[in-house]
Formats: sequence, structure tokens, C-alpha cells
Amino acid sequence: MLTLLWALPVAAALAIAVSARRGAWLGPLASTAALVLALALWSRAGSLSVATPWFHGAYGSLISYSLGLSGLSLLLVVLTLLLTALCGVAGLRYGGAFVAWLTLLGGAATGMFLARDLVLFYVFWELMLIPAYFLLVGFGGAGRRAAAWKFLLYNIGGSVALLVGVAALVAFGVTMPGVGVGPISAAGVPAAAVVPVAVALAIGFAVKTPIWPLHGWVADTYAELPAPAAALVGAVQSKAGLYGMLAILIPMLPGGMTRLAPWLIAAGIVSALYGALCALGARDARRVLAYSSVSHLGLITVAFATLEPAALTGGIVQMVAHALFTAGLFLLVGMLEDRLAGPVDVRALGGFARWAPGFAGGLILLGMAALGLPGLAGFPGELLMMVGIYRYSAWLAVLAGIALVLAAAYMLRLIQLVLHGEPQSGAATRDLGGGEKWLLAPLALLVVLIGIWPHPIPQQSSGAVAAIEQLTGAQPAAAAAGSNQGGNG
Amino acid sequence: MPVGLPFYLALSAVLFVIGGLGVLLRRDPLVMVMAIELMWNAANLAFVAAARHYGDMGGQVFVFVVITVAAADVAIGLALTVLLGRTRGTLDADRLKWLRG
Amino acid sequence: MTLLLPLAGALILSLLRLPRRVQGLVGAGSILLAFLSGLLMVSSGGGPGPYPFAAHGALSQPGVEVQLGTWLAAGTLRIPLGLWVDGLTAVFVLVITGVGFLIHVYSLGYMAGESDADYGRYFASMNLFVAAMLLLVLADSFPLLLVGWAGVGFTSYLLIGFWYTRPAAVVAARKAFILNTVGDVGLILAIALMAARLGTVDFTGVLGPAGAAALAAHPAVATWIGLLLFVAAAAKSAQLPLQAWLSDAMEGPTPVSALIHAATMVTAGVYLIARTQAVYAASPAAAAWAGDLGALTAFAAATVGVFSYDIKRLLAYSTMSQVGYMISGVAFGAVAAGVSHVVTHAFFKALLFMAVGLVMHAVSDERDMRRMGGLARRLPLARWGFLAGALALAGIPPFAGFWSKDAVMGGLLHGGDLFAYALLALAALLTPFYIFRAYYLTFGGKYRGEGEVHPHASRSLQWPTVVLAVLAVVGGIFAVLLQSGWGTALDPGSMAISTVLALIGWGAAWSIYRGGDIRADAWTAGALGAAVRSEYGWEGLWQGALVRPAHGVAAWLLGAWEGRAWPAAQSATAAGAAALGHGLSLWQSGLVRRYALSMFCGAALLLLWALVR
Amino acid sequence: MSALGGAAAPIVVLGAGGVLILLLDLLWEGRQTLQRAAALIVLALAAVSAVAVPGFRSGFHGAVLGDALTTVADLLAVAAAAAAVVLPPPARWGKRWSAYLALLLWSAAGMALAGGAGNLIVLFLGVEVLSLALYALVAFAVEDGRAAEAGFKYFLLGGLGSGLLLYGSALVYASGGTLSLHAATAASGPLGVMGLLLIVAGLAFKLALVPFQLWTPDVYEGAGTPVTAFMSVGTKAAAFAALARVATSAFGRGGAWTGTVLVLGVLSMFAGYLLAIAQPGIKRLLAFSGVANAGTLVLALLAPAAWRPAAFVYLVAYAAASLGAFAVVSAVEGAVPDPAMPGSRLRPDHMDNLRGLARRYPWLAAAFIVSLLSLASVPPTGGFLGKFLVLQALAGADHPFVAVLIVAATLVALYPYFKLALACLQPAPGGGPVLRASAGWAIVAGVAAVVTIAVGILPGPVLHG
Repeated sequence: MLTLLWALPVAAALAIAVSARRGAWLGPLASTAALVLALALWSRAGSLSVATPWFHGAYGSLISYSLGLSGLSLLLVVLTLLLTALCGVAGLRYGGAFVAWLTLLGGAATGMFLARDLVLFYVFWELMLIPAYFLLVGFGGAGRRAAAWKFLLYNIGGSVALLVGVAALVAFGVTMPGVGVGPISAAGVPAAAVVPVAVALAIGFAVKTPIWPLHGWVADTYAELPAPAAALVGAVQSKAGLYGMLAILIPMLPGGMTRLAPWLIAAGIVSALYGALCALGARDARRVLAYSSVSHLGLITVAFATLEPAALTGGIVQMVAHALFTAGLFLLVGMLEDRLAGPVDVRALGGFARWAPGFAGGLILLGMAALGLPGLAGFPGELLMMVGIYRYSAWLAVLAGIALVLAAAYMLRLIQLVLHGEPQSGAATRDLGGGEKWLLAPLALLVVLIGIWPHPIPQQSSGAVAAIEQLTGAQPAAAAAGSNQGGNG
Repeated sequence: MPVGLPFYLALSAVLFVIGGLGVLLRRDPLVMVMAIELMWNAANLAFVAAARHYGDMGGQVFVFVVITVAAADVAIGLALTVLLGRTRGTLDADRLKWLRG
Repeated sequence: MTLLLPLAGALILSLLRLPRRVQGLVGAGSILLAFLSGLLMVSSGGGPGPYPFAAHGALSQPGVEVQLGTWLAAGTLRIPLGLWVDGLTAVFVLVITGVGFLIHVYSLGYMAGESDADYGRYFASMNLFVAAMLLLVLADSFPLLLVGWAGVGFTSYLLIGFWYTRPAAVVAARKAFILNTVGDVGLILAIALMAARLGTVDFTGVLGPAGAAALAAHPAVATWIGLLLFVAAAAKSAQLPLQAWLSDAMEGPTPVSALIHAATMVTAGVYLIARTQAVYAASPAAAAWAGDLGALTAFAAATVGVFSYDIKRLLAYSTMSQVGYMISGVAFGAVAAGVSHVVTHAFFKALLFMAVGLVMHAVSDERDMRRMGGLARRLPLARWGFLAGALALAGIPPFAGFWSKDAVMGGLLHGGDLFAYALLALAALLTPFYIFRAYYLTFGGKYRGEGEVHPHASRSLQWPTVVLAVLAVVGGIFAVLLQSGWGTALDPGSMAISTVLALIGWGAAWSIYRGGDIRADAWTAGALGAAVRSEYGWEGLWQGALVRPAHGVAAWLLGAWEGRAWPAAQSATAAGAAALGHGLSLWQSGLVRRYALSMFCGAALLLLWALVR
Repeated sequence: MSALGGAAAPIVVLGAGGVLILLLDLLWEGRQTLQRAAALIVLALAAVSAVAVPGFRSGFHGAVLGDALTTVADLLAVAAAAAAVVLPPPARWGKRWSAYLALLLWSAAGMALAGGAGNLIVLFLGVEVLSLALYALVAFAVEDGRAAEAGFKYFLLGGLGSGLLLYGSALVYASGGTLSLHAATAASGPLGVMGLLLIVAGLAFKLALVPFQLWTPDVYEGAGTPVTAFMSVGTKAAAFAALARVATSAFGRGGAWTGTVLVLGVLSMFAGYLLAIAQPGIKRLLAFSGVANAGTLVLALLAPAAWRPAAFVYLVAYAAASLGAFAVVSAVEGAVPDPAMPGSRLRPDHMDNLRGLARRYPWLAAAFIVSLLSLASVPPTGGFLGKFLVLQALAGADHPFVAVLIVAATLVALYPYFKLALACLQPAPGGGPVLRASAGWAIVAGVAAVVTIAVGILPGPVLHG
């Protein structure tokens, strides 16, 4: 059952490839089928798992094919499959190969969110990278080659760091039942290894997220990828790192995490401010969104690193929200690019609200969600994060508040430069077509719904948060002594 | 004082080094092949001496094997030298630099 | 119900394409229905819960809470989804929907010149605004309040930037939004502080007996919460130091200015501080900060009003000034007075804006008083409306403003500090002066404009003006009723002082401007006038200290770091690796004897290693 | 046969098979298909005998060892030879087809011998048999000056390497009086240690570890690509097996050895990948990739308790990827060069010749990319799993720093591998290469890709020999 969730998209991707790329529609179809399946499992989260032995690694460690559906996994899986289906539909006009890679990316991400074995997790983690790379190389814009190198070097750099961490954890006999699902045995990690392993994992997760100063790849990648791919990568792949923090770093090395937390918080808050400032100055709309992601995700990282329950919950809510509005914004910008037949240079535009009220409405709605307007999806998570961050440190919360104000500034700049002002001559364009509207409607609807009633998200993720709280709460901040006792958490 | 194993080993070392120097200093493929044979035979000397020292037949068997293999080796070496001369028109090892980098 | 009707109206208007008549009907009708249901709610116990409105002292009764479920929960923190009704809410609901309805009707005529799409957009935004404002006052927890709070900010952004092709409107809208966001962040931080120190963020928990006890036990917490709440209130209510957006917000359509920037949105800050009396009661320091800054705003804004040429801006400064009174009043504990001033101010300020709207309609959207004058005869309705509003604003008895403004000052005389009282008294002196200056310059004398004067006022423009004019004259009754509803009494001594101050101000204006002659105004033209008109250079300070540095840093980060440093580091790394690779290729010389040498050296090194070990 | 020991069976089959092919040439002169079929049958028999002959213990009184390591080395030698048989030969090789096949089989026999060697004589004999046949195979294109140069270089340096091996054996023998590998590696006196180190040096030459790697790119480039494919896999497997035997039994007894392997491995890894960056020719690039992979592989030996499964998976994955990649290279080399590409006229294996491959032959390109991903150790390929197991083994064996070095080198490796992948994906002015019609490339590349992924997904059978 759980296997189907990731295997359906992957099989569809292979089928498209075999069908000589004619069956592109299979991609969104399979993603939708998997999405329906995932939704059908909504109430059974936490109780489903699959495990069969895979192989024995060194030192007799058992590597198994093990999937599990915690509430947190379910949220992210639903999100991933929804966006895979939508972006797949949006990507149909790029041809079968594009949809195949995109669907493969979605399937891999789904698998990663389900994996309950470190090696399996890593396999899916890297499997995500390949489609993203080929989407970039095969379908990217003019600067794709340089962007692809950056993407590759940064991401594999992060991956290999993660690989060292994973290999060490496996060698020490740590298993991964899934946060909030079962007991985690971290008993085997030698005290001296806790911090180095945590650092390796953190680097891997930080690159993927990305967090300053490891964000160098993100702007180019998001700017060069075709819009539907950028939407999926920006919305889903960026969650991999954060999920990794929640599912691996924090529960398996709580002692290491407490030692690392100040560094992660520093990097995260710098990300939040740095990204926001860069977004304030960027010209290409894609880069504005890219830097805005750096800023948002940095803040979520800060929230996670505080280990406060409210901040963790808020971070999770914000992960969901960020995926929704980021995907929507990338799709919207892509639609605008189609009309301009080129990148969206925000300073050269204006007055689109006149010609395209539907587009304007979409951009304003999603943009407002992105800047955290209360009543839309971006707010509840932000609020809880601020509550948690405040509990950790008031001054940190003030810095985060500055990032929020900057978010308003850069998002408004984007909205206003594109939509408002004097309509540029010759800029008369079509409004969104029916198909485009239907594509965005689910995202817009969810953004509003989550804004109005966000409670289901924390309900699903409460297990994970409670488990983390128990793990880190039971453990004193002293890392060296820490990791040897938390075995029964 | 009887001439013991160390003396033979020393001699074999000298031979081995001379062979090596031959490979390093000569540019004629034929001479280089001969130098290599010298190195192998240095080993042979050590084997025989040690076999004698330990009263073990293994070393002597090894020497026979080496001699046989060396014969085949030289045959191939000569063939390659001829091939080299025919296709490249030179018998100077230093002029073999089409393949490099 | 009250809440849902405008929201439904907004949804219908934004998603469906309706004929113009239906758009107007839905827009105004939904607000009317909301007003009626609000009346029902507070009078007879309909709506979310019964509330005894009429009895003496009833307004200070504890509220009724209706919980609908959990909005969000994390760890031990639970944020309910529910509504809260008490006297304060009731007053605000009625003002919002009542005055809001009148302004909607006025808008029907005022916005008639817009295209169908824009007409629909206008009413959708207005309905959404009312809905957000109602949520703000009906919420039962701070996060939910914040939802309405920011919704108000957002819709006001939409409405200020309604004419989005005008650069000035776009800039004004952005400024309003960003300053409001600063306020939102203040509120978020306040919520975070409550959650961290009190463990709860709903009204019952924070403001109820348990919360009050906790606050009293930790005055520092109360002070910080109070200050952060004041940051929020200052942004929304355009108080120092976050006042800068309101005067620019006049770029929006005039009914918008009437609704948002006079009657409702700016009073949200007053509501917040009135609502959180428990906090300010626990922290005199926070109360003093809030009250003094409110009073300072009241005075400073009045001085700017004295020098203004733009009649809408003048009204905006007047609004800031009057809201300063309210904030100061509620912060120092004169809740009834402050809230009653909200009510009367809603009447007369909306009236003033409507009158100005009529004037602007007639003189092709001219806003500069120097190019008006002599309009009294051509625009009688505007003239009498403006006069009624001016009298109310000036605090001339027995007009509406007198009863409430005086109550604030009376309250301060008893409960506040003298500094604040002095500032408010000075402002009370200036208020009649600037508003009658505007009156005489606009309506008196001879017409100084260039364009024709086209008096045209449809019925929908006329009768809301009339209704409000009546309210401005007799609305003092509401103020008195409210105060008795809260159980506070009027203070004759303070009333006398206020009356004298108002009459002096009016007299000064009369003596200078009674002829409506622009030459009498020459004294405002100097450098001093320019400085004051620029809000004492505040805008320049703001731009220089924050906005431009932020953009500068952004450009520097993008250029120096993202553009050069990172790429340079990246390419240097890549080039370094490639250079190493090419360097190593020299080793692969192709020379077989060198290869042999390398092998020998390698073997020798291995042997050496063995011997050294 | 069981009297001789089952482990020797594949050697016998291969050696006899070579003779048989030469005899069959008298019957089937010039009939390539039949001869190839015969060679494949011989190889299949050898494979079966390597896996399935009962009495699977040491033969010839311990001279030939039968264990999992031997089996892996045997099978890889056989697989590499099979690939070289299936791949269509370069056009100029003419009619000496049977000789080519016979030499391949004999070389494979030598590999099996070296891989299973239990004493120093057999080790030397195996190394020489595999080498002598390879010298001839490398220079098989007798009209080609490059092939002759490559053959001569390989011969000369190979002789030198064998000399080191031989002299090392002599010193070991002189210090201990025994030729048994297991007993000899107990040598502890300075003489014995020096001898062992010289043996290590000789095997490092065959494995192409820095600083004994210099011959590799020249020989790989000059030899016909099927031969290159064969030697890149078979030689390395055999040499690694031998080195592993020396290392594990010797290193088990003293700490001084760790440093040797560490230095050789780390140097090879970094120098190999760095040198690969600078190469425009695919074969040279893959040669350096082989250097680096060999380096990584020997580093696994630092985890004495856990290196076996890791090394098996790593070796098998490397073999599959390498054979797959060279299959594609040989296909592209034989294609009509695109005159519009700048580098293509200089050398037939120039990277530019790959351009347009993905458009014209998507499946071949896909197989190539799978091989490259495996070499770059990206999941779900065997290359990833191999590297993971190596890392896991090292992390559990108090060598975390080595694990970090390995992943650092992996980063360097990205550039060359992905440069090749990118080249396939780029459009070509002339539309891309047009391959000579042959199923051989597709078979080898396809089987290699399938094996690569299969090892990555179901490593069970490989893990334990």
C-alpha cells in the first residue's frame, strides 16, 4: 500500500520513457491516483508501515526496505503528490520527457518522506537529485549549464556529507523507525562521534534546504528551471532538508542537535535576513522568489533548532504553506514568462492588473500568503514559530520580526512592480486562461483554507512534535552525556 | 667465513639496481628489455641462494618458472620492438610520446 | 452572521461577474444586513449570544464567548476559534456596520465613473474590509484578532492603491502596508510574549482574572506586552512613530478615506488598547508611554493640519490628532470617553470626508484649498455638511464631538498625567483653528480654481451626507449614553475649559480667514510651513534611516556577494581543481623512462617508509 | 578434477578453451560468429565451474585458494572477457580473430590464477600470464603506431612491475623460507617487510595505484577499446584480490601497513579524479577514473572486519559501470566522426563525439549515463551501494577521517563524470554520431546498465560472494 504511493509516479515516469514519451498524461494521472490513495489513508497515519529486510551491510547491520506513514510523512506526501500532479499538468506542453522527470522527482520525494530506513532514505534523497539535474540541463534557460554545475556541486556536496553521516549512523547501529512512530535507538553512537556526525547531517540538510551560506545554487537553479519544475523543486525538494532535520538529525542525535542548535539558529536567522534583503533587490521575479525561499526556509530552520514545541509545530505548518504558495507563485511567474516570451524583469514591467485581473488576483493572494498575511496559509505557522522562537530568545524573535517586515517589503515590491503603475506600452496580454485558472485554483483554495482553519496540520504532526519534545526534553543540553541515554525515547 | 646468504642477497641487490639503472638510462628498447631481464635474474639469484640456505625446493621451482616466463616475455618484447620499428620508424624510447597528457 | 454577510458579499463580488446594479446592491446590501443583524445581536440576544446592552453600567459587564473549535494547537498552547461579544464589541460592530453602510451608499454614487470591473473590485474590497474589521472586534483571541487586524491592513492596501496606475497611489499603498506590517509584527511579538509567559493567548486567559493576576505579579511582562501592543496600535491608528502612512493614504478614493481612515480602521488601535485594559492597568509605564505618545500625536498632527493646503491631508492630520485623543484616553483608563469619541468621530469625520468628496467631485478632483474658495453657494450640501462636521470636530457644544472629546480630557484630568493633558489642551485649541481655516478657505471668498465647478450629486451621495450631518449635530447623545452605559459621569469643570479653548480657536480662525481670502494665509507659505507640512521632515528621516539603507544593503548583497564574491569563490574552487588536474597531467609526460623513474621512486619511498617505521 | 581442487577448475577451462579456439580456427577459419560463440561457451563453462564445482576448497595443496574472493575475481575476469568478445572489434583487426579470442581467454585464465593465488609462484605466474597475453592484445592493431607504442610501454613498465613483484617475492622467501602467501606474509624482519612492500608495489602497478599509475592512460588510449574494457576490469579485480590477500593476512599482524594502503589509496583517489578533470579523451578520462576507483577500493581494506562485502559490491559495480562505459566508447569511436566538432578529428574518443548521442540513440545514452552515475556513486546504482558500504565499514573501524576523504574525492569526481553525461545530452551540429550496425554495443551496455542498477537495488547475491 505504502509502496504504491511512491511506485505509482515512478512507474508512470518509466512508462512515459518506454512509450517513447507519448504517454505524458500518465504522469499527472498516476500522481493523482497516488494522491487519492494518500488522502484515503489520512486517518490511518501513524499505524501503517511496511518492512522487509533488504540486505546486510557491514558489521551485520540490517538494511531494510522499510516504509512508514507518520502524520508528518502523510502531510508531506500529500503535498508532494498534489504538486507533482499539478506541475505535471502544467508541464505537459514541455513534452513527455519533462513530465517523466518531473513525476520521477515527485515519486522519489514521496519515497523519501516515507522511508523508515536510513539507507533507503538516502537512496530516495539522491534519486530526487537526478531528475532535478536533468530537468535543469535538458529544459533550462540560457544559463542552464552554469546553473546545473552549481546545482550539482552544491547538492552532491551536501549529499556526500549526509552520506558520511548516514554511514556512520548505520555503522553505529542506529535505526530509523520514523519520528513519532517507534522507539529510536541511538544507544550505539560513541560520545565523541555525536557532534561530527550531527555536523555532517546538518550540512547535508542545510544545502538542500538551502541555508546561508550554502545557498549558492538556489537562485540560478530556480531562475533557469522551467516554471513547473521550479515550482516542484522549490516547493518539495526544499522540504527534504527540513524533513531530514525533523526525522533524522533531531531524534537520532538529540545531544548533537543541542550542541549544534546555536549554529543552526545563527545560520538560519542570517538566511532569513540575507534572503529577504536579496529578494528586495533582485530584478528577475524568479530570483525574488528564490531568495524569498531562502528567507522563509531560514526562519523555519531557526524554529526547528529552538526545539520549542510551538516552533516545531509552526515550522511544520509553514513547510506546508510554503510549498503551496511557492509552487503557486512559480507557476504564476511561469505563466507571465510565457506571455512575455522571456524572463520577468520586474523593473521593466507594470500595470498588468489592467490587462489580467485574474492573474493579478492570483499573484496578490499567493504573494500575501507568502508575506504571512494573517488569514492566509503563511500566517499560522509564522505565528507559532514566533511564539516558539520568542520563548527561546526575545531578541531572536525581534530579528525574525524584521525578516517578516522585509518579507512584506519585497513581496509588495514584486506585486506592485508587476501589477501596478502605468501599463507598459505593448504589454497588453491575455489574462489567465481557463486551464491555468484551474491549475492554480487548488493551491489558492488550500492557501485560504489553511489560513482559516490550520488545525488539521498540527493534529497530524503532533505525534512527531511530542516525540521530539520527549527526546530533547528528557535529555539535558550536555551533548556528550546525552546520546547514550535517550535510547528508549 | 663462508659466503652466506647475505652476500648473495647483496649481489642480487646490486644486480637489481644495475638493471633498474639500465632501464632508466638507456633509450634503446632492446637494451631496456635486457636490463629488465637482468632485474628478474637478480631475483632468481636471491631465490636460488635462499633455497640453498633453507634447503627448500620451492625457491628453485620458482626460478624455473621465472626462466620459462622470461623466455615468453622476451619473445613478446622482441615482437613488440619489431612492431615499434616498423610502425614508428624509430627505436628510441624517448620518441614514444604520442600517448601522453 | 454579522461577520459572514460582508465576507459573502466580498466573495460574490470577486468571483462572479455581475451587472453593475447588482454589484452595488450586493456591496451595500450586505453591510446593511450586517448592521441589522448586529442591532439584533446587541439588543435582543440574537446572533452569537445574548448581551444586555441597555441597562446602566451594562457595557462594563464581562463578555460572552462563543467557541467554535480549535484554530491551532501546539504543545500546551491552544488557540481557540471563537467569537467574543461584550459592550466594547457591540459599540464597534454598530459603528463599523452603521457608518460603513452609509459610506457604501455614498460610494454607489461616488464611484459611478469607474468601469464595471473596477466597480466590482471596489465593492469587493470594501466588503472584505468590513468583514476583516468585524472579525477584528469579534475575535476571542489575539491571533484571531490579528487575522482581522491584518485583513484590515490588507484591504486598506487594496483600497489605497485602488487607482493602481497612479504612482503616488502605489507608493502610498506600499507604505501603508509596510508600516501596518510593522504593527502586525508588534502584535505577533506581543502574542509570542503572552504565550511564553502566560501560556495562553485568548482573551479569557490573558485578560480574565487569572491573566490579570499573572500580569500584576510580573509588571515587566505587562509593560512589554503593553508596549508591543502599542506598537501594533500605533501602526494601525497612525500614531507616532508609525503615523507616516495615513496622510499618503489619501491617494485612495475619498469614500475609502472616509470609511477606513476616519471611521473604522484607525480606531482599531483604540479598540486594541481598550480591549487590553487589564494589561495597561497592570503597567502604568506602558500606559504612560501609550497615552503620552497618543497625546503627542494629537498635538503634532494638529500643528501639521494648521499648515496643510491639501484638504484631504488636512482631514487626515485631523484624524491622527483625534485618534491621538482616543488612544490617550483609553490608555489612561478613560475607556468610555475614548470609545465614545470613536463613535462621534466616526460620524463627523465621515461627514467631513463626504463633504470634501462632494467638493472634489465638483472641482475635478482638485484637493488644494488654494485653488478652491467660494464654493458655499454652488455646493450648499457640502457646505452645511462640512460646517456641521467642523463644529463637531472643533468641540463646540452641543455638537457631537464636544461630548466625547471633552470626556477624554476630563478623564485625563483625573486619571492621566498633566503632560498629556497639556498637549491635548493645545491640540483642542488648534483643532477649531485648522478646521475653520479649511472651511473658510474652501467655502468662503471667491472661487480661485481654473476649471469649471460642476455641482452634481446623485441621491446616493446626498442622503448619507444628510444622515451623518444630523448625527454630527445630535450624536453627542450617543456619547453621553455610552458613558453612562459604562457608568462614568461628565465633569463640568473640564467642560468649561474645553468650551473656552474651542471658542478661542474658532475665533482666531474667524478673525484671520472669515473673508475666505487666500492672502490671509500667506503666513503658512514660509520655510516653517514647508517643514511642518513635511511632517517635520519625518518622511526624509524615515527614508534616510531605514528605507534607503535597506535597499542599499540589498543592492550591496546582491552585487558584491551574490554577484561577485560567491561566484568568484565558486569559480576559483573549480579553476583550482582544474589547474591541479592540468598540473598533474605534466607528470603524464608520455616518456616511458620517466614513468619508470616514478615507479622506482615510489618503490623506494615505500621501502624508506618501512625502514623508518 | 576434485583432486586438484575445484578452485582451479575455471583456470583449466579457460586455458584449455584458448587452445581449443586456436584448433577450431583450422575448421572455421574466418567464421567470426562461430568462433565467438565457442569463446562464449568456454567463458560460460568457466563461470559455471567457478561457482558450482563441488569440493570448493583450495587446490594444489593451497597453491590455488578457493574462497569468495576468488569467485568474485574469476567471475569478473570472465565477464570482462565476455564483454570483450561481444563488443565488435575495431575494423582494422582483420582476420586474426581466433588469436584475439585465445589471448583473451588465456589472459582471463591468468587473472583467475592471480586472483586465487595461494603462494608466491602462482601469484607471479598468474600476473605474468595475464600480462603477457595483454601485451599482445594491447598491440593487436599491428598497423597502428599508437597501439605499438601502448603495447611497448605496457610491456616495458609491466616487466618492471613484475620485477618489483618478483624481487619482493625473493626477499620474502629469503627472510622466511616459505612461498606460501599466508605464511610468507608473517614476515617481520626488515628483509621480509621490504619484500612485502615490493610485492605491494608490484600489485599496485597492476591495480594502477598512484604513483604506479602512469602507464594506465597511455595504454588504455592506445589499445583497442574492447581490450581496454577487458583490462580495466579483469586486471584490477585480480590484482585487488591478490593485494587483499597480502594486505589482510599481513596487515592483520601489524599496524605499520595501514599507512601504506592509506597513502596509496588517498593519493590515487585524488590524483585520479583531478587528472580526469583535465582529459578531453574519454578513454583517458575513464583510465583515471579507474585509478581513483582502485584507490577507493583499497581503502576499504582499512576495515579488516568489514571490507569483504563492501569490496565485493564496489568491485562488481565498478566492473559493470566500466564495461558499460567502454562499450559506449567503442561504439562512438567506430562511428563516422562529425567533422563539425573541433576535437573529433584529433582523437576518435574525443568527448565531443558523444554529442547528439542522446537524441539519436536515447537508450544507449541512457545506459551510458547509468554507468556514469554509478561511477559517481549516485543511487540507486551499485556504485552508490559500494561506496556506502565502504564508508560504513570505515566509519565503524575508527577511520572516519578516511570516509570524509572519500566523499571529498567523490565531489571532485562529479566534474568529469557529469561532463561526459552533459556531452551526450548536448545537440551536435551534424546531428550526432551514426553507429556501425552491431548488436554488441547495445548488449554490453544494456547488460551492464541492468547489472549496475540490479546491484544497487538487490545487492544480496553480491554481498556475500
